[in-house]
Amino acid sequence: MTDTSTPSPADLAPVEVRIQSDDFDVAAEIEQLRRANPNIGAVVTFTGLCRDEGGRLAALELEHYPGMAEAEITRIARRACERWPLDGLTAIHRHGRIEPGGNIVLVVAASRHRRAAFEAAEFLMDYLKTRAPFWKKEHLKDGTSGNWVDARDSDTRDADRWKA
Amino acid sequence: MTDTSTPSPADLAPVEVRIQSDDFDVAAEIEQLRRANPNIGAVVTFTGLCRDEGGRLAALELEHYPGMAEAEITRIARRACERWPLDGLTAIHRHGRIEPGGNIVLVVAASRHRRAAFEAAEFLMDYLKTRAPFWKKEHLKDGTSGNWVDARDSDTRDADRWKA
Amino acid sequence: MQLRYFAWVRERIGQDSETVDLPGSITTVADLLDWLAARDEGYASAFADREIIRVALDQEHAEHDAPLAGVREAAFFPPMTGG
Amino acid sequence: MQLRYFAWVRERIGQDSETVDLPGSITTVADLLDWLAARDEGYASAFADREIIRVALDQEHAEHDAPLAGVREAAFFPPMTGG
Repeated sequence: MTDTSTPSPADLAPVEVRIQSDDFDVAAEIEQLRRANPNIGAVVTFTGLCRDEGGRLAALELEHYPGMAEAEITRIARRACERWPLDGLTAIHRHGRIEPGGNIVLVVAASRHRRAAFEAAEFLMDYLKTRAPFWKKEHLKDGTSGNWVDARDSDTRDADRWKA
Repeated sequence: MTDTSTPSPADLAPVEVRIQSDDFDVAAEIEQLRRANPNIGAVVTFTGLCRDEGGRLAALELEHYPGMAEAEITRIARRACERWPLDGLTAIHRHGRIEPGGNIVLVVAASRHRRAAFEAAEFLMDYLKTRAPFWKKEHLKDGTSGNWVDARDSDTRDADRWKA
Repeated sequence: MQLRYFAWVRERIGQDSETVDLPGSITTVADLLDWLAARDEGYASAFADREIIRVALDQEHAEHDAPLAGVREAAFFPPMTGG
Repeated sequence: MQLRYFAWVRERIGQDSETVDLPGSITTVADLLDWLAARDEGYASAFADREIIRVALDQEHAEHDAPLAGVREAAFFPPMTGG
């Protein structure tokens, strides 16, 4: 985006951030953004799921830093709203035990324009991966409590793409 | 993507393309891709909606070229599957009369990796915009049958980004 | 050959399809457009801005210099605005 | 100052939080890490690879050279793996 004007806070899209152990409902979250604004032309969602890792994995355990997790994702989401012309931005991150196929994270970005919705959703996910205080531990089907998942360099590179 | 290997057709993700006047259900389409593969880590959806154009618009009428619409979107979707490591790719485009707030188009891309899912969904939308044989006519609230919507140069530029 | 028209091309011509027997001199899409545009005011108006007209031959996008040999269905329409 | 530990930092130290009175000589995050690592084997092991340790001061990311003046809560953890 080459938008040089900085929107005033009142113009910024509403940001909704939730950290919860409960599952979320993608359709309900999309619906909430749509209802709020009849001029939305594009809605992009990202859902991050727990993979079964070739059948090895029994569950992931997601630890988080209460308070900071919500604050940090809100900071990232607000930055996205300053950078793209959005009509709404929602981020939900689960914690606790999540089994293969289960939902981990949801981002919903709504905008008049599809490029803005795509870019904002991808930006939010990239930064969330490297800055939101969550950690994943693997529990394996053979009964062993596996390792803490290692951070990936590719995630850091993905986030670095957005530095102007 | 810098993947130089060309996957054999049998390895390619299942592609589902539907052209219909009926509405679609985002959650049901996501669910169908998830059920088919327990190793999906990322699902990206794009929903294109009919905007109200500041309250002027009564409805859009979407004309399409039956047969070619399905064939062309399938060609674009197959190209996306050759270019990114996807686990499933769904595209649904509606035709007929669609009122403000209504769904027009849905793309769902599933992959092990979030970058692949984001890029494939955006690629499919960009090409669909400039190559799928659909045309929009505006019906205005003041009773006039408005103009055929003009193609936008920015859409052509968006599609050109993907030329390697 | 089966011809099909969409959106404002269809409206200006006044029909959505027709079957034509092409003279042997018509070998490319551009020839066909010239031939159609000479028919009457509706066709002339539909194809006035030749540059902008998109073409599909047997339901695949084609350029104006594409040959018509073996083609069963040709379609003419404005730039697409789906999605 | 309230200290909080997460993931394998928490496991190696054996507790998720504690309150400490810092000597006046401890003015930066790096000072605090040195001071903690000298406590016992658990802390030493948690902070052995100092480079990799991430820090938050009052719930905002901070660098190892950040000053501790006025800070109420410091947290130490491995690189994040959410999303």
